[in-house]
Parts: sequence; C-alpha cells; structure tokens
Amino acid sequence: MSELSYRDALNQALNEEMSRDANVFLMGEEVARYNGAYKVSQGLLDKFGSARVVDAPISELGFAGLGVGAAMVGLRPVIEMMTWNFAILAMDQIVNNAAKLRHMSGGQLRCPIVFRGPGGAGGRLSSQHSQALEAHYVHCPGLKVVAPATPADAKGLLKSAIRDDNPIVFIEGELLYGVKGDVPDGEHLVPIGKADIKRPGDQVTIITWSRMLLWYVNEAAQKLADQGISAEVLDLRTLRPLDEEAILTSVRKTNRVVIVEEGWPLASVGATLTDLIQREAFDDLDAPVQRVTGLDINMSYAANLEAATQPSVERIIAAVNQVLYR
Amino acid sequence: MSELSYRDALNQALNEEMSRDANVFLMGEEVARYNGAYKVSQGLLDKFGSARVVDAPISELGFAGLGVGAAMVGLRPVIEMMTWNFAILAMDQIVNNAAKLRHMSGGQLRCPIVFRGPGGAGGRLSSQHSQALEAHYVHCPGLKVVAPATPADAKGLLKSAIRDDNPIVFIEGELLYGVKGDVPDGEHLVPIGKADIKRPGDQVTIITWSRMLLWYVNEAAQKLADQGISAEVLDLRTLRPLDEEAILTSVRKTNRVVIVEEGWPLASVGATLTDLIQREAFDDLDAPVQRVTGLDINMSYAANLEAATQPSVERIIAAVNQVLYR
Amino acid sequence: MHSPELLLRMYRKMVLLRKFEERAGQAYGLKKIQGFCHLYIGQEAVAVGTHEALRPDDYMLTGYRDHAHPLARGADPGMLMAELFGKATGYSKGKGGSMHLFDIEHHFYGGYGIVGGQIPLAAGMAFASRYRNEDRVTVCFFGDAAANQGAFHETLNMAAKWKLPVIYVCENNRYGMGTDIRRVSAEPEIAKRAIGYNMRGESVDGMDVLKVFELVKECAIDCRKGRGPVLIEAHTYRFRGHSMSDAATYRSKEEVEEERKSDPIPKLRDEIVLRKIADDAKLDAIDAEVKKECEEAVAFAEASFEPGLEELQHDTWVAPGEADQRPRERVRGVKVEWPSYPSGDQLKVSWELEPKAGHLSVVKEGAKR
Amino acid sequence: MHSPELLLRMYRKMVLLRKFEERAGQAYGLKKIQGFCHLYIGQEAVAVGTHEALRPDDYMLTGYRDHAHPLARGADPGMLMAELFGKATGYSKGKGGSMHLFDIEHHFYGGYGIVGGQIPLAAGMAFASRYRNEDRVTVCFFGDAAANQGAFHETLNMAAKWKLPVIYVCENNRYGMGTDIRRVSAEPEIAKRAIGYNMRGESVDGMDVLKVFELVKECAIDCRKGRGPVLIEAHTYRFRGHSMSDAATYRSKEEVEEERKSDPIPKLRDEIVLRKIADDAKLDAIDAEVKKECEEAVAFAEASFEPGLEELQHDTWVAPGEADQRPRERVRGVKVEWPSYPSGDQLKVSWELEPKAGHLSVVKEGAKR
Ligand SMILES: Cc1ncc(C[n+]2csc(CCOP(=O)(O)OP(=O)(O)O)c2C)c(N)n1
Ligand SMILES: Cc1ncc(C[n+]2csc(CCOP(=O)(O)OP(=O)(O)O)c2C)c(N)n1
Ligand SMILES: [Mg+2]
Ligand SMILES: [Mg+2]
Repeated sequence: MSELSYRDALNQALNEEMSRDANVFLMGEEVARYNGAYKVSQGLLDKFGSARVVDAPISELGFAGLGVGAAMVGLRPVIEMMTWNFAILAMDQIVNNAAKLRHMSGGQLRCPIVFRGPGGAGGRLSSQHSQALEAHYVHCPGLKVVAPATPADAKGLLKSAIRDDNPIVFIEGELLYGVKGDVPDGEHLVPIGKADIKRPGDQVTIITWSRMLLWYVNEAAQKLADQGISAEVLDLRTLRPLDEEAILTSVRKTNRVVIVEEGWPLASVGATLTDLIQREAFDDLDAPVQRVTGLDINMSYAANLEAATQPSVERIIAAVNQVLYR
Repeated sequence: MSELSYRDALNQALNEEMSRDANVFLMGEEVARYNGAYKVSQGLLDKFGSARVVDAPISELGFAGLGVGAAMVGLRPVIEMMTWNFAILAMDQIVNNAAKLRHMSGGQLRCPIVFRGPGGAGGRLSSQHSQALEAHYVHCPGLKVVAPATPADAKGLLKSAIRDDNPIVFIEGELLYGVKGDVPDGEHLVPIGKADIKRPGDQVTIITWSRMLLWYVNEAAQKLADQGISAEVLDLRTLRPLDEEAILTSVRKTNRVVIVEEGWPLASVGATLTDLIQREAFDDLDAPVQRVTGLDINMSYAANLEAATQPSVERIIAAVNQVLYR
Repeated sequence: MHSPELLLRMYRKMVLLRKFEERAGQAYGLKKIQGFCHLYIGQEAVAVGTHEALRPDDYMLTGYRDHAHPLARGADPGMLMAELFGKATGYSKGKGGSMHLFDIEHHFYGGYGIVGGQIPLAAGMAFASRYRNEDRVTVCFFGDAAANQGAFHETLNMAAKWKLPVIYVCENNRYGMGTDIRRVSAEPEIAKRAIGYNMRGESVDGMDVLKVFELVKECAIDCRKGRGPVLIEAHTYRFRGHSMSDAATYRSKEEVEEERKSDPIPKLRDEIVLRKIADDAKLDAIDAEVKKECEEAVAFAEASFEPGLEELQHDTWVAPGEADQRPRERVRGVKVEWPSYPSGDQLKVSWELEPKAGHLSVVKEGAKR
Repeated sequence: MHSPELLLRMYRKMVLLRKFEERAGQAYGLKKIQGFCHLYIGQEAVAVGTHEALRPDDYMLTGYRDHAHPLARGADPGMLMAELFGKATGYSKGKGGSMHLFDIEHHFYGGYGIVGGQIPLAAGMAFASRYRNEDRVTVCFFGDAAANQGAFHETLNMAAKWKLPVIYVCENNRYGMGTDIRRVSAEPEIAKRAIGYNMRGESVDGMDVLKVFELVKECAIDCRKGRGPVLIEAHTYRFRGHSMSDAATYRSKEEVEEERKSDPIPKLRDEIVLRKIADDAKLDAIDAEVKKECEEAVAFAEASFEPGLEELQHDTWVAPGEADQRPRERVRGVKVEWPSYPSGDQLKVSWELEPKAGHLSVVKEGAKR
C-alpha cells in the first residue's frame, strides 16, 4: 500500500499493464514527450519507447479509429482523449465502430480498447471544456463505461479495463488528478461492473460516482452524520453495466435515495438510476428519488456562476432532507 | 386540409418557409439534384435555385458547422443529415458550437438553425444504420429536440422549428416518410414544447413519440380498448423542452404509466420521464412506471432479430397489464 | 508477362463477382434480400487486381459496397449469400447483412456503413503489423465521395507521418450516390491529395485488371519495405445504381453505355483469347461453372434458417474466456486457420516510431497545461 | 509605400496587444484570471497586419488564443480584461472567459475552444455574405496543429468548391501545445495542403506586419471578386508557453532566444524610426499611453462585480422577442452600431452556386436510396 495521487495511480496502472503485456500501447495528444497534458503518462515514453507511447496529431476521430483497427488485430490500445469534450469528434469511431464490431462481425472480432481521459469540469474552463458526458456512452450498448473516484479504484479499474476484451470508455475526473489516497501495490484489480459502498449507513442511500464523491458527497454525509442522519454512500464506479444488485440492496435497506451527478439532468445516468430503482424497488421507496445534478445549462467561466452550476454540499443535504421529509 | 404523406408534409413546410423567408436555405447530401435521399426536398432546387438548395459533399462535420456559421450572421439554415446515424460525425458542431454560442457570447449571438433528418430503424439496415439517438441531444442544454409522429405534426413543427431562433434537432422517422394523414393547408404551426393527447383515456397513460405511436402504440391502445382498458396516449412531439405539465396532468389522472421508446433504455429519454414522474407525481402513482424500449443491444439485419429488438404491441400490452396489476 | 494461371484465375474471379451480384440483385427483387444492397458490378477489376497482387494474409477492408472483396479473397459464396439473406449460416449469423461482411479467416475485415469510417481502422491494422514487425500490408478501399470525409485527412496524415504499411485504394466510380464527384470535390483528382501528406499518390485505370494488379504489386513491395503508405486512385465506374433502390436517373443512358464499353471482364477475356491461353469454349465453361456456383450459393442461402432468437444475447460483449466465432467451422464444420497473435511475453517491440533525439526534454513537474 | 498613419497605427496596436497580455499574464499569476489562458505574445504581427488589411465590417474569428484579435479590431480593453476576470462587465458577462471572447459590434465572432471548430463556422459566415451578395470577406485564424483536424479538410474543400470569400490564416507558431508540428504533420508546409482543394495557398513571414498586411490585402481583393478562398500560412512563433500553465520545456532556451530576435514590434519600430515617421520619444510616448490604457483595463476589471446569479437563467435559449446583448451598450451605456440583416422579403438571392446545366435530370418517383 502506498499513498499515491489519482494521477500516479493511473500512471502505475499503465506502467504495470504495459510491462505485463507488450501488446498494450498508449496513444494520444501530448502523451509521450510532454508526459501527458495532465502528466498521467509521466515517464512512459522513456521506459517503453516511441512505438508504445505515441504522440498523435490533433485528430481525435483519426486516432480513435486507428486504435480500434489495432484492437481488431490483436493489440490492446489505450487511447488517451485529452478530455472527453474533444472526444465528441471521435464518437463515431467509438459508437459506430468499436461498440458494434463484435456484433456486426457475428462474433468474429473483438475490440479490446480503452478510451480514457478526463471528464467533467476542470475549473474555470467555461462551457466547451466542462462537460460530464458519460451519459452519451452509457446510452450505447457494446461499450462499458467506468468512472473511478479514488486513486485505488482508478488503478484497479484501469488495470481491469486494459485486460477486458471489450471497448471501454474510461472517464477520469479532471479535478481528481491531484487527489491522494492509499493504493495497493502491484496486482490490484477492481472488477468492472461492481459498485462500492464508500460509507455504510441505513437511513438514506446517496448514489454517486467520480468527483462528486470526494467533492461533495463525503462532506454532505459527514455533516448529516453530525446531525444524526446515517447516509450510505454508494460509489457506482462502473456506469455500464450497472451493478443493479448493489444499488437495489442498498435501496431496500434505506428506502430513500438521493443521486448525485455532475452532468446535466436529462437523458442522463441519474435518470436511469431513478428509473431502475422506482421499477425494481417501488414498494421499498418511502419517498421519491431525488437528484442533485449539474444545472440544465451550459457552464460559465465566472467563478460564482461556475460554482452555482454544479452540485453542492448544501443541495445534497437539502435533497436528503427532502427524502427524509425533514 | 389535404391528405399528405409525412414526406410531403415536410416538403410543404420547407416549401412554405423558404417562400416566406429568403434567409432560409437547405443544405445536405443529395438534397438538391437528387431531391433528397428520402425525397423530402423534392422540387425545391427547381423552385429556389442552387444557392438555397445545396448539395453538400459527404462532410457532415463540415457542413453542419457551415450551417452554424451562416446562422450566426443572420441566415436560417436547414441542414439535412441523411440520417442521424451519420450526424454523430457532426455532433461536435451541434453540441459544442450551436448549443453553446448564445451562452459563450453572453447573449450577443443567436443560432437559428434546424438540423433535420431521419432517425430510428429504417428496415433491415443493421446496427450502424438503425439508431434512435435522440437521447444524445436531449441530454444537452442549448438545443431543442423535436420528433413528430404524424404528417400534420411534421409540417407544423418543422415550420415552427425554422422560425425558432434556437438550434433545433429535428428527428424524423425513417420509416414514417410514406405514412399518410390529414395536414392543414398553409399557416399550420405546432408549438415547440407542447405534447399532444393522441387518444384520451383514464386508466393508464402511454407516453411515446415518433414512429412508436403509429407502429405499435395506437394498435396496442385499440386492443386494450377492445379489452375494456382505457389508455391515454400522450405523444410528446418535443423531447426538449419537455411538456411537464401535459405529462403530469395525464399521470395524475390515470395513476399508471407506460413509456414506449424506440431507442436504447439507459440514459435515455424514457428514463428521464420516469425520473420526472416518480418525483413530481410519486403519490399519484399506483404502480411503478414501466418502459418498453428497444433492447439494450445493437440492431441486427436478420428479419426476426430486427423485429425482436424493437418494441412491439405485445410488449406494450404486457407492460400495461403490469401497471394495472392484471 | 503474366502467367496463364493468373489470367485465368482473375477471369474466373471477376466472373464470380459479377454473377454473384447479378444473383443478389435478383434476390433483392424477390425481397429475399432487404435493406440497402450496393452492387459492385463494373468495378470488379479493382478488387480482383488488388487481391491478386497481395499475399493472402494481407489485411483488407472496405465500405458497404463489400460483396466483391471477400469473394475475391476466397470467401464461401453460399455463406456470403446467406448473410445477405439474413440467415444463421451467414458469415455474421445474419446480424450484419449486405453492408457488413466479415471473413476474418481470409483476412477480410469488413464491411462498414459509415462513409469513410473504415479509413482510420486500416491505419490501425497497419500500425499493428508494423508494431509486431510483420511485413504485412493492409489495403483499404473507399469511394470517391469518402475522400471528402475528415477521417480521410486525419488518417492519411498519420499513416504518412508514421510510414504505416497501408495502401489506400480510392475506387473513383465518379459518383457518390447521385452526385458527380466533380460537383462536390474542389480537386476531383483525388490522388493529388497525397501531396498534402507528403505521400505517394498514384492513378490507375480501374477497368483494367492487369494495370491494377501491376500497380498494387509494386506499391505493396514499397509498403512492405517501410517506405510508407500509398494513395491509389482507381478510375472505375459502377454500371448499376448506387444501391438497389436507386434508379440512377442522374446520369444519362449514353454515359452508362459508353462506360460499359470498358467492362473489365470482356477486356480480360479478349486478352486471354488473344494470347491463346484459353479459347471461348473453355471460358464459357468457366462461366457456366461459376454460374452454377452462384446458383448453389442462392440455394444454400434459401435453404438456411434464420438465426435463433437466443442470438439476441450474443455478440454485444465478449464474455471472459469466450472464443471468437469461426464462421466456416460453425457452418461447414471444417477446421480453419484463424489469426493468432503473439502474447505479451512473446512480443518484442523493436519499432522506433520516432527517432530518439530530443525526447529527453521531459517536463518534470506535474504541471497542468 | 505605407502611410505613416498606418505604420503608427500598427505599432500602437501591436504594443497594445503585447502589453494587454503581459498584464493578463500578471493577473493570472495573481489568480485574478483562472482556467486556461493562452497568450499571443510574439504573434502580434499576424493579427494586426491582417486586421489592417481588412474592412472593419469584414468578419473575423479564431480559436482560444483570442485576446489579440478583438483588440486589433478595436474592442474595449477594459471589457476584454473584465471577461478574462470573469466579471459582469466582460463582453460575455463573464460567461465565456479567456477562450471565448466575442465582440460582434466589431465583427469579431469568437473565441472557440475546440481545436479547428471555428473553421467550418467561417465558411458558413462567408457563405452568408455570398448569399446576400455582400462583398464582405471572412478571415479565420487557426493554429498549425489545427490543420490536422478533419474539419480543416472538409471545410476547405467546400470553401474552394463554392468559391466562398474566406481567408484561412494558419498561424504556424511551430508548436501545438508541446508538439513540434514537424512531428505530427507529414507535410509540415501547411500552405501546400491547398493543392488538395485546388485552392490558392500562400506562405508569409508572420513576424513582419507589413508583409502580412500586403498579402492579406491582396488576397482580400481576390476574395471579394469571387475568386474563391485562400489559405495563408503565416510563419510565426509564440514567445510564451502554450498556456499560462505550460513551462514550455519542450523547446530550448536558445531556440526561444533566436526567435525573439524576430520580435515583430522592435522590427516595426526600427522601420518607423528609419523612415523618420516618429522618433524614439514619440514611440515611447505611445508605449506609455498604451501601458496606461492597459492599467486602466485591469483596474476596470478589478473594480467590476461578478455576474449576478440570475444570469444562470439567461443565454441558454433565446426567448421569443428577446434582443441580442450589445456589450458596450450594456456596460458603457453608449449607443453602438449592431449588425442587421435583410428580412426575408428584402433579400433577393441571385447567387447561382452551381451552373444550371443538367440539373433538370430529376428523379421523379419517391424512390428511397
Ligand atoms: C457518414 C455517412 N454519410 C452519408 C452516408 C450515406 N451514403 C452511403 S453511401 C454514400 C455515397 C458514397 O459514395 P462513394 O464514397 O463515392 O462510394 P460509392 O458508393 O460510389 O462506392 C452516401 C452519401 C453514410 N453511409 N455515411
Ligand atoms: C479537439 C481538441 N483537441 C485537443 C484540444 C486541446 N488543445 C488545446 S490547444 C491545443 C494545441 C493547438 O495547437 P495549434 O493549433 O498549433 O494552435 P496554437 O495553440 O499553437 O495557437 C490542443 C491540443 C482541444 N482544445 N480541442
Ligand atoms: Mg463513388
Ligand atoms: Mg501552434
């Protein structure tokens, strides 16, 4: 166990998996000589050389597709998207090719590829650079979508993602890179598709993932505890496939749910959770599921507008009070 | 009132709006000399000339963005996407530019543009050509999303969309073009943001939009009526902004809801509806909201697999029975 | 001088492509095949000339106009036809249909419906070959209209910069759907676009199978030697509409008649007769054999079942330990060679994609951009 | 010979751009400005030379490195600085920040954060000018690395095919973030890519404001005459890192020192002195004036308030009847000219984008493709 930043945990996962399997390579903008726009790939070029750590031109569609092609014939590409905002340009290759290859070929091909990079707000970056777009990928069958919140999960899930034989959308928290935490050394694999109770509780379930956990949910849960309210915090970690069992088990225990999501509210992951919960645990619910999401508007640069556009500890506590009819 | 096909109703809307306002132009692949891949633009080149009906190269990202630029300086472009499957390539221009321009410019600019074309299955076209992708756009603030089911609504909504000062994603039903119905002549405007009760009823609300209405929901409602079950059919018509009032009014009347959606189930429009309904009408619900969606898999070419992947009359009736505890 | 065997093989293949598609067209008329169905009739010299110039284990892929290429590679015509019919005995168990043919056994990698979407994939396959230090070449076909896609530009730049062993063959059949390429391409000579990537660009008469063969052969040698990718523009023509539902009224009868004079099949036949490699009787016999083969293909497709509904549960994801489907094993019960790749331990990556110089100027701090 | 007024105006503007950004850099250090902030220092000759070669009502837009261009056009420095500070008195009420400056009054149309994303927009603006039969030109700036985006390719093809009045100025500062353009562009001479679109391509010393001025002026004449678009590659260099958080260790001190010798501001200053248009004292006075102006801009930004939270409710959609925001009216209370467009009745579209010939070969049936 070592204390590592989220960034270094990801770096360690890449380092270990690239050492373990020469078929793994990393490609993206600034990943090699610059060591990554967010330094996630620090040192990898020096260690693995220029064929395995490749600086790509600013051609998201092109190099995403190049990765898919390489995966079709046995390599295991890790494609870094400098941020998921830019990956909208590459979405055709992710959704129309990677997610459909096995199906279109009737099972002849597999596409073991990881598309990874930061998502969500980065801090005063305005609308084009501050989107939490996981819903777009969660919508599409054929993909798995992963969004770790802690350094340990970041490492363990990235290692599992690289070993998975399916195309994986791996969304890191742009503001999480500097966050530190204990990370198991070496072979630490977190299974894809398993949620994690980050804090047990029995009066209300707060479901969340990625940065929301550390930024707001943990603090809200602590404040609630101080007020005598026991909140269970469920970190989904994987957004597709959903760990329905973990979700429903918690809901059946607490009977009250608040979902906290950085992204926009409509056609989103949180909406899917409500849908699942109200259908599968209708009689267990003592109050409607409440959600705290990014506001349904584009992100502003101004500090106060940016803050107000995002979830907050106060909004989470208010939602919990609502489901508790306090 | 004339009987027109959905295709001709759209054609009439384009024709009328282009006659009314010389700032309106149509651009897309095969829209001019070929009169449209689906013949929606039949005759428009002859009438309006080659600057107002423009055949574009296969450059979705490029001509979507060209449309946005033209809209920024006063024109009113209608950009035809041959299908929304291909528009994934153009999504950056729609989501990162069109949807954000007014916001980024602090209200200096407006972007009156309509992106339109067919969505959903087209009939034996396999996975890359059979996607109902409205959820991707409904997720994004700054856009309005419209999906008419009938020829009259197609005409009335397209005319409203062209006159709207905001970017609009207008999703036609690829299999609806040949469907006929009564269409008011001339100035027929259907307001954006208003749902429509296509069949009144009081025991269950079936919420749907686009092709699902005519293909499955109407028939299911009739069969249910034959069995003595009175279903109210609510056609959303606009998916963003949602007509929350119409939805909740119907739900509060019937207390039971089934949502029928062509697209995939996760992070989708239907999930958003469940979320809204369970929160705003929790105490009015006598049963969990049930959904009938396309299966959570990629579409196959084989006739039997294709049919089984889509919603069906049987699945809708089963869902209604479920909410009625029959 | 090309060997008699080669000429006869090419002739046979071109006739096979032609007849297979004629039968497919008929089946479409009978609604046995549905959806979009894009015939390649007229363009056969490009697929056949290219295939014959390659090694069987070179990678190949194309767009939705994809019946000809796997046939040229040696795919089972019955199973291809079954795929077009949406039957379980098809290469993709009926899941892909006409636009998404895949025959991995014969190194044919699809079959893509998004115009230009296969172009980046091909660069990735070539990247993998180079990465594994194989001397394999990837050949990627696409249309004249696809050259206006951003994917074309982004990929050719990378392929050229990294000297990937990939040959891009633009099948310029002069139309993208109903649109004359000159109406939508500011520079209609697509080979010229290679200049923008400092890459080799070539033009060839795509109605002449031998010219295609010669050029591709020569380019493949270059490519294998690591001299980088090539963009080949093959001038060809489709005799039929864009797809089965296109009446092709955007071009004149005269134009089509004129182009039919360059039909690549009679041209090669004449050459064979002229060179006394075979006489008409022998060639007619080949025609008849191929015709029979295609009839059998249709009969096979016709007699096959639709996929079972349990197929809905397969092929969205690969389950742990799940093997890949080998269509001819599944359908014909024959053992087939299947691509295998070196494990992580076996593989030694010796490629230096970039010269080392300068790469030690590393940013040390964790600074964000 | 260029007039003294022109040279002095250019000098003043270049100094303004430089000092404004130096102050912005300082404010960033003090965390008054946050997020990404990309300085243009070193490249001033490109924006200023281009602006001076244009009419004030020509359209202009660029990427995220966008402080200089609106300043060159005449935007209010205080309001620009306020936008960088995230204040209500900024051009976008603080919603856009450094990367998204817009000054529509001065025909500066942004300010885009997706690399290459502005390239298609510019073609659309030029399309609109042509459509309305105005002789207006649109100028679109982008970086060397942006030329590897698909949007570049798709758009240049359309612009060239339709002869749109747009000038694309590639500001080749040799790096895209930390990457030397030669490492990611197979053909590093970006002007050469014009060949692929049968379009005029030009190269210019972007450190020489007069050369930029001359070339753009000449191209604009061509463009206005309907001779189609131009791709200009302006060779320049940024003296600072990619953004405020980039230490730029990927290039050597020596390289930067060498390039600083071509600083466009002393170069023009020398020319002015040499031509005896002004002496050092006069130029120093200009410098001092500009310095004061920039200090005032900072003070204005500093003294301004954050936007009110009610702003969350605005600018997602345009409400019916809602007018556009006119920043200088809102902030400075002055009446400004604002673009207005002909109504649908007033507008007569006379442009024939394509010759009529052949366009009557119309498909009559409702056949699907
Ligand atoms: C991205 C995308 N846009 C549009 C289409 C619809 N479409 C299918 S084929 C085609 C024409 C392509 O022409 P070309 O590249 O010349 O190939 P050809 O069909 O002539 O072989 C079009 C527009 C599509 N499938 N994908
Ligand atoms: C589509 C996209 N990809 C990546 C980025 C991140 N990014 C911002 S600027 C930049 C470099 C652009 O370089 P260039 O085009 O040369 O312009 P310069 O910054 O040198 O002015 C990159 C990679 C982005 N903003 N958008
Ligand atoms: Mg073609
Ligand atoms: Mg640059």
